[in-house]
Amino acid sequence: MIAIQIDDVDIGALIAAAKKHGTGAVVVFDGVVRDDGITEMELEAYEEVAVKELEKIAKEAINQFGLLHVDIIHRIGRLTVGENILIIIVSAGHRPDAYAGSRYIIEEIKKGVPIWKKELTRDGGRWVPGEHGHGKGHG
Amino acid sequence: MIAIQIDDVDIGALIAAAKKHGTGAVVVFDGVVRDDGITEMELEAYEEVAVKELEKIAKEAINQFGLLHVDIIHRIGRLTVGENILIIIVSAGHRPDAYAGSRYIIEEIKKGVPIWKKELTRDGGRWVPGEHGHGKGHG
Amino acid sequence: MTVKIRFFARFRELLGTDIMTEVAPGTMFTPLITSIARNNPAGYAAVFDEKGAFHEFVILMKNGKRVELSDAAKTPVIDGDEIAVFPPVAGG
Amino acid sequence: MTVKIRFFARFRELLGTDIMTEVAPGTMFTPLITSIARNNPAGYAAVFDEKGAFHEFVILMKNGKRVELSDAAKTPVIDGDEIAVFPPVAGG
Repeated sequence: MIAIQIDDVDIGALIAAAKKHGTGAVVVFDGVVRDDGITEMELEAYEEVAVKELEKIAKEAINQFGLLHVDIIHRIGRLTVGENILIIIVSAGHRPDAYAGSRYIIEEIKKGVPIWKKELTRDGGRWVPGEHGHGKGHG
Repeated sequence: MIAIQIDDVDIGALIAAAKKHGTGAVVVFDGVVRDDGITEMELEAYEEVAVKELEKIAKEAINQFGLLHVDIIHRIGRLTVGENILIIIVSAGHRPDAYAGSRYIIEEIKKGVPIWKKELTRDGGRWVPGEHGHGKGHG
Repeated sequence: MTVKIRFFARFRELLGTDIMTEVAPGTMFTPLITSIARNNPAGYAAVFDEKGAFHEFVILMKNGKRVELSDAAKTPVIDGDEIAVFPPVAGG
Repeated sequence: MTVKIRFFARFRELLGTDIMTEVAPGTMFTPLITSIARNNPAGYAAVFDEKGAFHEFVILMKNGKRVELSDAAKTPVIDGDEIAVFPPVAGG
Protein backbone atom coordinates (compact mmCIF):
# COMPACT_ATOMS: atom_id res chain seq x y z
CA MET A 1 0.00 0.00 0.00
CA ILE A 2 1.45 3.29 -1.14
CA ALA A 3 -0.69 6.26 -0.23
CA ILE A 4 -0.91 9.93 0.61
CA GLN A 5 -3.99 10.27 2.76
CA ILE A 6 -5.69 12.12 5.57
CA ASP A 7 -6.71 9.06 7.56
CA ASP A 8 -4.50 7.13 9.94
CA VAL A 9 -3.86 3.42 9.40
CA ASP A 10 -3.89 0.30 11.58
CA ILE A 11 -0.19 -0.51 11.86
CA GLY A 12 -0.86 -3.90 13.46
CA ALA A 13 -2.99 -4.98 10.52
CA LEU A 14 -0.40 -3.73 8.03
CA ILE A 15 2.36 -5.69 9.79
CA ALA A 16 0.25 -8.85 9.61
CA ALA A 17 -0.30 -8.28 5.90
CA ALA A 18 3.41 -7.59 5.32
CA LYS A 19 4.44 -11.10 6.36
CA LYS A 20 4.82 -12.50 2.88
CA HIS A 21 6.26 -15.96 2.28
CA GLY A 22 9.92 -15.94 3.33
CA THR A 23 9.64 -13.08 5.82
CA GLY A 24 11.98 -13.27 8.81
CA ALA A 25 12.03 -9.60 9.77
CA VAL A 26 9.58 -6.71 9.59
CA VAL A 27 10.79 -3.18 10.31
CA VAL A 28 8.35 -0.35 10.90
CA PHE A 29 9.25 3.32 10.86
CA ASP A 30 6.62 5.62 12.34
CA GLY A 31 7.31 9.33 12.04
CA VAL A 32 5.36 11.26 14.65
CA VAL A 33 4.42 14.92 15.19
CA ARG A 34 6.97 15.98 17.81
CA ASP A 35 6.08 18.38 20.57
CA ASP A 36 8.41 21.21 19.65
CA GLY A 37 6.20 23.77 21.31
CA ILE A 38 3.64 23.49 18.53
CA THR A 39 -0.11 23.12 18.68
CA GLU A 40 -0.58 21.24 15.40
CA MET A 41 1.13 20.46 12.15
CA GLU A 42 -0.35 20.99 8.71
CA LEU A 43 0.83 18.84 5.85
CA GLU A 44 0.40 19.46 2.17
CA ALA A 45 1.42 17.36 -0.83
CA TYR A 46 1.57 17.60 -4.60
CA GLU A 47 -0.37 14.38 -4.43
CA GLU A 48 -0.22 12.90 -7.92
CA VAL A 49 3.52 13.47 -8.15
CA ALA A 50 4.20 12.46 -4.53
CA VAL A 51 2.43 9.12 -4.94
CA LYS A 52 4.43 8.37 -8.08
CA GLU A 53 7.65 9.26 -6.26
CA LEU A 54 6.74 7.00 -3.35
CA GLU A 55 5.99 4.15 -5.76
CA LYS A 56 9.35 4.68 -7.42
CA ILE A 57 11.17 4.69 -4.08
CA ALA A 58 9.37 1.51 -3.00
CA LYS A 59 10.35 -0.24 -6.22
CA GLU A 60 13.97 0.85 -5.87
CA ALA A 61 14.05 -0.39 -2.26
CA ILE A 62 12.56 -3.74 -3.27
CA ASN A 63 15.17 -4.18 -5.99
CA GLN A 64 18.11 -2.93 -3.96
CA PHE A 65 17.41 -4.79 -0.71
CA GLY A 66 15.34 -7.76 -1.86
CA LEU A 67 12.38 -6.63 0.23
CA LEU A 68 9.33 -8.89 0.18
CA HIS A 69 6.81 -6.17 0.95
CA VAL A 70 6.69 -2.38 1.28
CA ASP A 71 3.98 -0.07 2.60
CA ILE A 72 4.39 3.70 2.64
CA ILE A 73 1.59 5.84 4.01
CA HIS A 74 2.20 9.58 4.26
CA ARG A 75 -0.52 11.56 5.90
CA ILE A 76 -1.62 15.08 5.00
CA GLY A 77 -3.94 17.58 6.61
CA ARG A 78 -3.89 18.75 10.23
CA LEU A 79 -2.19 16.48 12.74
CA THR A 80 -1.71 16.97 16.45
CA VAL A 81 1.29 16.13 18.61
CA GLY A 82 1.89 12.37 18.78
CA GLU A 83 -0.06 11.57 15.61
CA ASN A 84 1.51 9.46 12.88
CA ILE A 85 2.86 11.42 9.92
CA LEU A 86 4.59 8.71 7.95
CA ILE A 87 4.43 4.95 8.30
CA ILE A 88 6.90 2.74 6.44
CA ILE A 89 6.58 -1.03 6.76
CA VAL A 90 9.06 -3.34 5.08
CA SER A 91 9.57 -7.06 5.29
CA ALA A 92 12.61 -9.09 4.29
CA GLY A 93 14.08 -12.53 4.82
CA HIS A 94 16.72 -11.19 7.19
CA ARG A 95 17.08 -8.16 9.41
CA PRO A 96 19.98 -6.32 7.71
CA ASP A 97 17.92 -5.90 4.53
CA ALA A 98 14.81 -4.91 6.47
CA TYR A 99 16.64 -2.17 8.41
CA ALA A 100 18.60 -0.93 5.39
CA GLY A 101 15.52 -0.91 3.15
CA SER A 102 13.47 0.99 5.71
CA ARG A 103 16.20 3.57 6.18
CA TYR A 104 16.68 3.95 2.44
CA ILE A 105 12.99 4.71 1.98
CA ILE A 106 12.79 7.41 4.65
CA GLU A 107 15.96 9.12 3.43
CA GLU A 108 14.71 9.15 -0.16
CA ILE A 109 11.36 10.56 0.94
CA LYS A 110 13.12 13.36 2.82
CA LYS A 111 15.16 14.18 -0.26
CA GLY A 112 12.68 14.30 -3.04
CA VAL A 113 8.97 13.78 -2.47
CA PRO A 114 6.86 16.95 -2.84
CA ILE A 115 5.34 17.17 0.62
CA TRP A 116 5.54 20.13 2.98
CA LYS A 117 4.92 20.65 6.66
CA LYS A 118 3.84 23.73 8.53
CA GLU A 119 4.23 23.86 12.29
CA LEU A 120 1.35 25.76 13.84
CA THR A 121 2.01 27.61 17.07
CA ARG A 122 -0.06 29.96 19.17
CA ASP A 123 1.67 32.86 17.40
CA GLY A 124 1.09 31.63 13.87
CA GLY A 125 3.02 29.10 11.87
CA ARG A 126 6.30 28.23 10.26
CA TRP A 127 7.01 26.10 7.19
CA VAL A 128 9.55 23.42 8.04
CA PRO A 129 12.63 23.91 5.88
CA GLY A 130 13.62 20.92 3.74
CA GLU A 131 16.61 18.86 4.88
CA HIS A 132 18.19 19.41 1.47
CA GLY A 133 18.43 22.78 -0.20
CA HIS A 134 17.55 21.35 -3.56
CA GLY A 135 15.14 18.43 -3.71
CA LYS A 136 16.20 15.55 -5.89
CA GLY A 137 15.43 15.46 -9.57
CA HIS A 138 11.91 14.22 -10.11
CA GLY A 139 12.12 13.92 -13.87
CA MET B 1 7.84 -3.51 28.87
CA ILE B 2 10.64 -6.06 28.95
CA ALA B 3 9.40 -9.63 28.87
CA ILE B 4 10.01 -13.22 27.95
CA GLN B 5 6.58 -14.70 27.42
CA ILE B 6 4.48 -17.23 25.56
CA ASP B 7 1.75 -14.82 24.52
CA ASP B 8 1.87 -12.48 21.56
CA VAL B 9 1.44 -8.73 22.04
CA ASP B 10 -0.58 -5.97 20.38
CA ILE B 11 2.09 -4.04 18.51
CA GLY B 12 -0.28 -1.18 17.66
CA ALA B 13 -1.05 -0.62 21.33
CA LEU B 14 2.65 -0.76 22.24
CA ILE B 15 3.48 1.83 19.57
CA ALA B 16 0.82 4.15 20.95
CA ALA B 17 2.24 3.74 24.46
CA ALA B 18 5.81 4.32 23.20
CA LYS B 19 5.04 7.88 22.09
CA LYS B 20 6.52 9.60 25.10
CA HIS B 21 6.87 13.38 25.24
CA GLY B 22 9.42 14.47 22.64
CA THR B 23 8.98 11.46 20.35
CA GLY B 24 9.48 12.14 16.65
CA ALA B 25 10.25 8.61 15.47
CA VAL B 26 9.24 5.12 16.53
CA VAL B 27 11.04 2.13 15.05
CA VAL B 28 9.66 -1.38 15.42
CA PHE B 29 11.61 -4.56 14.75
CA ASP B 30 9.49 -7.68 14.46
CA GLY B 31 11.39 -10.95 14.09
CA VAL B 32 9.19 -13.58 12.53
CA VAL B 33 9.34 -17.38 12.18
CA ARG B 34 10.58 -17.78 8.61
CA ASP B 35 9.34 -20.54 6.38
CA ASP B 36 12.63 -22.40 5.90
CA GLY B 37 10.82 -25.66 5.22
CA ILE B 38 9.90 -25.99 8.89
CA THR B 39 6.61 -26.84 10.52
CA GLU B 40 7.13 -24.98 13.77
CA MET B 41 9.79 -23.43 15.94
CA GLU B 42 10.31 -24.13 19.61
CA LEU B 43 11.91 -21.49 21.78
CA GLU B 44 13.45 -21.92 25.18
CA ALA B 45 15.00 -19.38 27.54
CA TYR B 46 16.93 -19.26 30.77
CA GLU B 47 14.22 -16.87 31.79
CA GLU B 48 15.47 -15.13 34.92
CA VAL B 49 18.86 -14.44 33.36
CA ALA B 50 17.43 -13.56 29.94
CA VAL B 51 15.07 -10.95 31.38
CA LYS B 52 17.93 -9.36 33.32
CA GLU B 53 20.06 -9.30 30.15
CA LEU B 54 17.22 -7.69 28.17
CA GLU B 55 16.80 -5.06 30.87
CA LYS B 56 20.52 -4.33 30.77
CA ILE B 57 20.49 -4.03 26.97
CA ALA B 58 17.47 -1.70 27.10
CA LYS B 59 19.21 0.51 29.64
CA GLU B 60 22.41 0.64 27.58
CA ALA B 61 20.41 1.54 24.46
CA ILE B 62 18.57 4.31 26.31
CA ASN B 63 21.84 5.77 27.55
CA GLN B 64 23.74 5.39 24.31
CA PHE B 65 21.07 6.66 21.89
CA GLY B 66 18.92 8.87 24.09
CA LEU B 67 15.88 6.69 23.52
CA LEU B 68 12.65 7.85 25.13
CA HIS B 69 11.07 4.41 25.39
CA VAL B 70 12.05 0.78 24.85
CA ASP B 71 9.94 -2.38 24.74
CA ILE B 72 11.47 -5.80 24.22
CA ILE B 73 9.21 -8.84 24.12
CA HIS B 74 10.81 -12.19 23.31
CA ARG B 75 8.42 -15.06 22.94
CA ILE B 76 9.07 -18.66 23.97
CA GLY B 77 7.21 -21.91 23.40
CA ARG B 78 5.97 -23.26 20.08
CA LEU B 79 5.50 -20.78 17.27
CA THR B 80 4.34 -21.39 13.72
CA VAL B 81 5.57 -19.80 10.51
CA GLY B 82 4.76 -16.09 10.38
CA GLU B 83 4.36 -15.69 14.14
CA ASN B 84 6.23 -12.98 16.01
CA ILE B 85 9.35 -14.18 17.85
CA LEU B 86 10.81 -10.90 19.02
CA ILE B 87 9.31 -7.43 19.09
CA ILE B 88 11.49 -4.41 19.78
CA ILE B 89 9.87 -0.98 19.94
CA VAL B 90 11.95 2.13 20.48
CA SER B 91 11.09 5.80 20.35
CA ALA B 92 13.41 8.77 20.01
CA GLY B 93 13.28 12.44 19.15
CA HIS B 94 14.81 11.84 15.73
CA ARG B 95 15.07 8.91 13.35
CA PRO B 96 18.84 8.26 13.39
CA ASP B 97 18.73 7.44 17.11
CA ALA B 98 15.58 5.34 16.74
CA TYR B 99 17.09 3.20 13.96
CA ALA B 100 20.49 2.90 15.64
CA GLY B 101 18.98 2.08 19.02
CA SER B 102 16.72 -0.59 17.54
CA ARG B 103 19.59 -2.18 15.68
CA TYR B 104 21.83 -2.08 18.73
CA ILE B 105 19.23 -3.95 20.77
CA ILE B 106 18.70 -6.77 18.28
CA GLU B 107 22.43 -7.27 17.77
CA GLU B 108 23.06 -7.41 21.52
CA ILE B 109 20.23 -9.91 21.96
CA LYS B 110 21.72 -12.14 19.28
CA LYS B 111 25.10 -12.00 20.98
CA GLY B 112 24.36 -12.69 24.56
CA VAL B 113 20.86 -13.44 25.81
CA PRO B 114 20.30 -17.08 26.86
CA ILE B 115 17.51 -18.05 24.46
CA TRP B 116 17.55 -20.97 22.03
CA LYS B 117 15.49 -21.95 19.03
CA LYS B 118 14.74 -25.35 17.61
CA GLU B 119 13.38 -25.65 14.11
CA LEU B 120 10.88 -28.48 13.91
CA THR B 121 10.54 -30.28 10.60
CA ARG B 122 8.60 -33.30 9.47
CA ASP B 123 11.79 -35.35 10.01
CA GLY B 124 12.52 -34.10 13.50
CA GLY B 125 14.25 -30.95 14.61
CA ARG B 126 17.42 -28.95 14.61
CA TRP B 127 18.75 -26.45 17.15
CA VAL B 128 19.58 -23.18 15.45
CA PRO B 129 23.29 -22.49 15.91
CA GLY B 130 24.12 -19.18 17.58
CA GLU B 131 25.41 -16.36 15.40
CA HIS B 132 28.45 -16.07 17.66
CA GLY B 133 30.47 -19.05 18.77
CA HIS B 134 30.83 -17.77 22.28
CA GLY B 135 27.96 -15.68 23.67
CA LYS B 136 28.91 -12.50 25.40
CA GLY B 137 29.95 -12.37 29.02
CA HIS B 138 26.87 -12.33 31.20
CA GLY B 139 28.65 -11.61 34.46
CA MET C 1 -4.38 28.11 -24.81
CA THR C 2 -5.02 27.43 -21.15
CA VAL C 3 -2.48 26.19 -18.60
CA LYS C 4 -2.86 25.45 -14.92
CA ILE C 5 -0.37 26.76 -12.37
CA ARG C 6 -0.01 25.10 -9.00
CA PHE C 7 1.97 26.70 -6.19
CA PHE C 8 2.60 24.78 -3.00
CA ALA C 9 3.35 25.49 0.66
CA ARG C 10 4.65 29.01 1.31
CA PHE C 11 4.29 29.92 -2.36
CA ARG C 12 0.65 28.77 -2.34
CA GLU C 13 -0.13 30.91 0.71
CA LEU C 14 1.19 33.97 -1.09
CA LEU C 15 0.17 33.33 -4.69
CA GLY C 16 -2.76 30.93 -4.58
CA THR C 17 -2.96 27.70 -6.53
CA ASP C 18 -4.76 25.90 -9.35
CA ILE C 19 -4.57 29.12 -11.33
CA MET C 20 -6.04 28.66 -14.83
CA THR C 21 -4.53 31.18 -17.19
CA GLU C 22 -4.68 31.95 -20.90
CA VAL C 23 -1.29 32.06 -22.62
CA ALA C 24 -0.20 33.03 -26.11
CA PRO C 25 1.46 30.37 -28.28
CA GLY C 26 5.24 30.32 -27.69
CA THR C 27 5.02 31.52 -24.08
CA MET C 28 7.97 30.32 -22.03
CA PHE C 29 7.93 28.99 -18.48
CA THR C 30 9.81 31.82 -16.76
CA PRO C 31 7.83 34.79 -18.10
CA LEU C 32 4.56 32.97 -17.37
CA ILE C 33 5.43 32.48 -13.71
CA THR C 34 6.84 35.99 -13.52
CA SER C 35 3.59 37.52 -14.77
CA ILE C 36 1.51 35.53 -12.28
CA ALA C 37 3.83 36.28 -9.35
CA ARG C 38 3.82 40.02 -10.09
CA ASN C 39 0.31 40.21 -8.62
CA ASN C 40 1.75 39.80 -5.12
CA PRO C 41 5.05 41.46 -4.15
CA ALA C 42 5.72 39.08 -1.24
CA GLY C 43 4.94 36.13 -3.46
CA TYR C 44 7.20 37.46 -6.18
CA ALA C 45 10.03 37.95 -3.68
CA ALA C 46 9.54 34.42 -2.41
CA VAL C 47 10.00 32.93 -5.87
CA PHE C 48 12.34 35.37 -7.61
CA ASP C 49 15.51 37.16 -6.63
CA GLU C 50 16.25 40.87 -7.14
CA LYS C 51 17.45 40.24 -10.68
CA GLY C 52 14.21 38.51 -11.60
CA ALA C 53 15.73 35.01 -11.68
CA PHE C 54 14.23 32.09 -9.78
CA HIS C 55 15.73 31.67 -6.34
CA GLU C 56 18.13 28.75 -6.64
CA PHE C 57 16.07 26.65 -4.23
CA VAL C 58 12.85 26.85 -6.28
CA ILE C 59 11.65 23.62 -7.85
CA LEU C 60 9.73 23.66 -11.14
CA MET C 61 7.71 20.95 -12.79
CA LYS C 62 5.77 20.62 -15.98
CA ASN C 63 3.19 17.83 -16.03
CA GLY C 64 4.87 16.18 -13.07
CA LYS C 65 8.38 16.21 -14.54
CA ARG C 66 11.18 18.35 -13.21
CA VAL C 67 12.22 21.38 -15.28
CA GLU C 68 15.71 22.63 -14.42
CA LEU C 69 15.87 26.32 -13.51
CA SER C 70 18.46 26.83 -16.23
CA ASP C 71 16.01 25.49 -18.84
CA ALA C 72 12.95 27.41 -17.65
CA ALA C 73 13.46 30.49 -19.82
CA LYS C 74 13.53 28.37 -22.96
CA THR C 75 10.86 25.80 -22.03
CA PRO C 76 7.57 26.55 -23.77
CA VAL C 77 4.20 25.82 -22.25
CA ILE C 78 1.37 24.43 -24.33
CA ASP C 79 -2.36 24.07 -23.98
CA GLY C 80 -3.33 21.83 -21.07
CA ASP C 81 0.05 21.90 -19.31
CA GLU C 82 0.15 21.70 -15.55
CA ILE C 83 2.92 23.86 -14.14
CA ALA C 84 4.08 23.43 -10.54
CA VAL C 85 6.29 25.78 -8.56
CA PHE C 86 7.37 24.94 -5.04
CA PRO C 87 9.97 25.41 -2.30
CA PRO C 88 12.26 22.60 -1.06
CA VAL C 89 10.34 19.56 0.10
CA ALA C 90 10.04 18.61 3.76
CA GLY C 91 8.06 15.39 3.92
CA GLY C 92 8.67 12.43 6.15
CA MET D 1 24.72 -29.48 50.52
CA THR D 2 22.30 -29.33 47.62
CA VAL D 3 22.82 -27.57 44.29
CA LYS D 4 20.59 -27.29 41.28
CA ILE D 5 21.88 -27.93 37.78
CA ARG D 6 20.10 -26.51 34.76
CA PHE D 7 20.94 -27.59 31.26
CA PHE D 8 19.37 -25.82 28.28
CA ALA D 9 18.52 -26.54 24.66
CA ARG D 10 20.43 -29.49 23.19
CA PHE D 11 22.12 -30.18 26.52
CA ARG D 12 18.73 -30.29 28.26
CA GLU D 13 17.38 -32.77 25.74
CA LEU D 14 20.26 -35.11 26.48
CA LEU D 15 20.90 -34.54 30.17
CA GLY D 16 17.65 -33.24 31.63
CA THR D 17 17.35 -30.09 33.72
CA ASP D 18 16.58 -28.77 37.19
CA ILE D 19 18.69 -31.59 38.60
CA MET D 20 18.93 -31.34 42.39
CA THR D 21 22.09 -33.05 43.57
CA GLU D 22 23.92 -33.51 46.86
CA VAL D 23 27.53 -32.40 46.81
CA ALA D 24 30.35 -32.71 49.30
CA PRO D 25 31.87 -29.48 50.68
CA GLY D 26 34.70 -28.26 48.44
CA THR D 27 33.26 -29.75 45.24
CA MET D 28 34.38 -27.84 42.17
CA PHE D 29 32.29 -26.86 39.18
CA THR D 30 33.94 -29.07 36.53
CA PRO D 31 33.89 -32.42 38.40
CA LEU D 32 30.27 -31.79 39.41
CA ILE D 33 29.12 -31.35 35.81
CA THR D 34 31.34 -34.23 34.71
CA SER D 35 29.71 -36.60 37.18
CA ILE D 36 26.20 -35.59 36.10
CA ALA D 37 27.01 -35.79 32.38
CA ARG D 38 28.56 -39.26 32.72
CA ASN D 39 25.03 -40.67 33.03
CA ASN D 40 24.47 -40.10 29.30
CA PRO D 41 27.28 -40.70 26.78
CA ALA D 42 25.72 -38.46 24.09
CA GLY D 43 25.16 -35.76 26.67
CA TYR D 44 28.72 -36.09 27.91
CA ALA D 45 30.07 -35.83 24.37
CA ALA D 46 27.93 -32.75 23.77
CA VAL D 47 29.44 -30.91 26.74
CA PHE D 48 32.97 -32.34 26.99
CA ASP D 49 35.69 -33.10 24.50
CA GLU D 50 37.74 -36.31 24.30
CA LYS D 51 40.16 -35.08 26.93
CA GLY D 52 37.36 -34.41 29.38
CA ALA D 53 37.54 -30.60 29.05
CA PHE D 54 34.48 -28.47 28.31
CA HIS D 55 33.99 -27.85 24.60
CA GLU D 56 35.17 -24.30 24.02
CA PHE D 57 31.66 -23.16 23.03
CA VAL D 58 30.02 -24.24 26.30
CA ILE D 59 28.72 -21.44 28.52
CA LEU D 60 28.67 -21.85 32.29
CA MET D 61 26.88 -19.80 34.92
CA LYS D 62 26.65 -19.87 38.67
CA ASN D 63 23.65 -18.04 40.10
CA GLY D 64 23.13 -16.18 36.84
CA LYS D 65 26.74 -14.98 36.52
CA ARG D 66 29.14 -16.20 33.90
CA VAL D 67 31.92 -18.57 35.00
CA GLU D 68 34.79 -18.69 32.53
CA LEU D 69 35.70 -22.19 31.33
CA SER D 70 39.26 -21.62 32.48
CA ASP D 71 38.02 -20.95 36.03
CA ALA D 72 35.54 -23.83 36.24
CA ALA D 73 37.95 -26.40 37.66
CA LYS D 74 38.80 -24.13 40.59
CA THR D 75 35.34 -22.63 41.20
CA PRO D 76 33.64 -24.28 44.21
CA VAL D 77 29.92 -24.77 44.48
CA ILE D 78 28.09 -24.21 47.75
CA ASP D 79 24.71 -25.09 49.16
CA GLY D 80 21.85 -23.50 47.21
CA ASP D 81 23.87 -22.66 44.13
CA GLU D 82 22.16 -22.72 40.76
CA ILE D 83 24.50 -24.00 38.08
CA ALA D 84 23.64 -23.49 34.38
CA VAL D 85 25.33 -25.16 31.41
CA PHE D 86 24.31 -24.29 27.89
CA PRO D 87 25.34 -24.11 24.24
CA PRO D 88 25.76 -20.81 22.31
CA VAL D 89 22.65 -18.65 22.44
CA ALA D 90 20.42 -18.15 19.40
CA GLY D 91 17.66 -15.77 20.45
CA GLY D 92 16.21 -12.93 18.43
